[in-house]
Amino acid sequence: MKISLLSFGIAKEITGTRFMDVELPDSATIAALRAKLVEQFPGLAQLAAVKLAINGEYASETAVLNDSDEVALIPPVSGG
Amino acid sequence: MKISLLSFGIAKEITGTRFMDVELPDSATIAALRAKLVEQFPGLAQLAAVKLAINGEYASETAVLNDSDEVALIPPVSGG
Amino acid sequence: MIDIQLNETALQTQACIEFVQSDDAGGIDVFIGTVRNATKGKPVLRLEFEAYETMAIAEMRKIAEQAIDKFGVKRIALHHRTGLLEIGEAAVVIAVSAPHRAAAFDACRYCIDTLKETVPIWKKEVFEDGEVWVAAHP
Amino acid sequence: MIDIQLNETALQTQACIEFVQSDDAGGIDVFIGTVRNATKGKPVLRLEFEAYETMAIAEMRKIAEQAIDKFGVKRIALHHRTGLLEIGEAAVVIAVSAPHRAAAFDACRYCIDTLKETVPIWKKEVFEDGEVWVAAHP
Repeated sequence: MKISLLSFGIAKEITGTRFMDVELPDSATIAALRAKLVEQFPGLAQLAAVKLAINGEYASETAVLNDSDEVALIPPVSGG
Repeated sequence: MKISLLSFGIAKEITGTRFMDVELPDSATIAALRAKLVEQFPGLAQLAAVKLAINGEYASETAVLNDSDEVALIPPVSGG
Repeated sequence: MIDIQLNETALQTQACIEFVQSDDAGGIDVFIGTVRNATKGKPVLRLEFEAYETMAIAEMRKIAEQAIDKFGVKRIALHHRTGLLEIGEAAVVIAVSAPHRAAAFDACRYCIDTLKETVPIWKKEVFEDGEVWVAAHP
Repeated sequence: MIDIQLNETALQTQACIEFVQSDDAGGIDVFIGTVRNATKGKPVLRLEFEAYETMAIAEMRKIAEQAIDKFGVKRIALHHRTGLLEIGEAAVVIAVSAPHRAAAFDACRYCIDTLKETVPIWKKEVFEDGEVWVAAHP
């Protein structure tokens, strides 16, 4: 299956793009996606806690992904 | 000696006037003035705590008055 | 820097904000106290504020100076209205700026809490069937 | 009532205040977060805010709903800026009205504190000699 990955802020600088597609085995978890991304973009491991969101909601590590989900890489927020 | 007495809010309604002169013995204290006023205007005793100020500063009961002082009767404040 | 005003005309919130704004302030907190349309469920038609003007201004300045000392804030504007106010009008506007927001919030709250205890200003509520000086009687 | 906005143009503090004003509100608290000219003593030239827009708006709305539940306030306006900001410009404006002031202060502070923890918006500080995404690295 394929998910859409959005990257913001410092994460966008590390992945090099705001939008990318990522191929994953069916029923992959957020933890599996995170591991794959850190392997591909080691700079992500240097950041303070990076969260992931599925379709606009913060997701736990055990959350299961579905085809076409919009997943966002959310480095430490700093609005306000 | 003579002091000027200012009354505000409910106190003004009780004394009936914003400005009045009050004759006092030399070296009278705030406590003495208060006793005199309560005798003259018993309604003052019905109010929640009434403070007095001398020349624009809150005064203690033992503060000594001087001729020509401006004394204010300050019923419970309710600004803001 | 401190700006204290007692005004018979409508308070200018924007002017208070502009007074405290500065390039080294990261947070501004503003409190606006407005005239409510009811007290304990009873409709209020309008309010009247009376002030012992010279002392009120002096006490407001003391509060602002204390807030600057206590909380390390930079600028405070403290404007209070006098005279007749209609429902919805601002009775008081307090704006505080600080490098960081916690100090701005704490100082602004200190100012309004202390103002309500020490500044010689009196509020009369006008109801359909009479008038009451607020807090006058125990 | 809640008004959430994410704007690329200057925030309108007065519009936020007018949104929350109502005849049964006695207190309005407003927080304005502005761009400071320095971070840890180092001059900042300007700021840039990037947002995950749909989620940022949803999270801001959640915060406002929580504040209404927790503190019993009536109306909240929460506007955040995106894009390039010059020194002194407002990055965020939060206005809260309540029958009594304590709730307005508490709710406003809850909103800004929570916004800084949960809303997906990122701030990049631009210095003379480079740029830094705030809080990105431990």
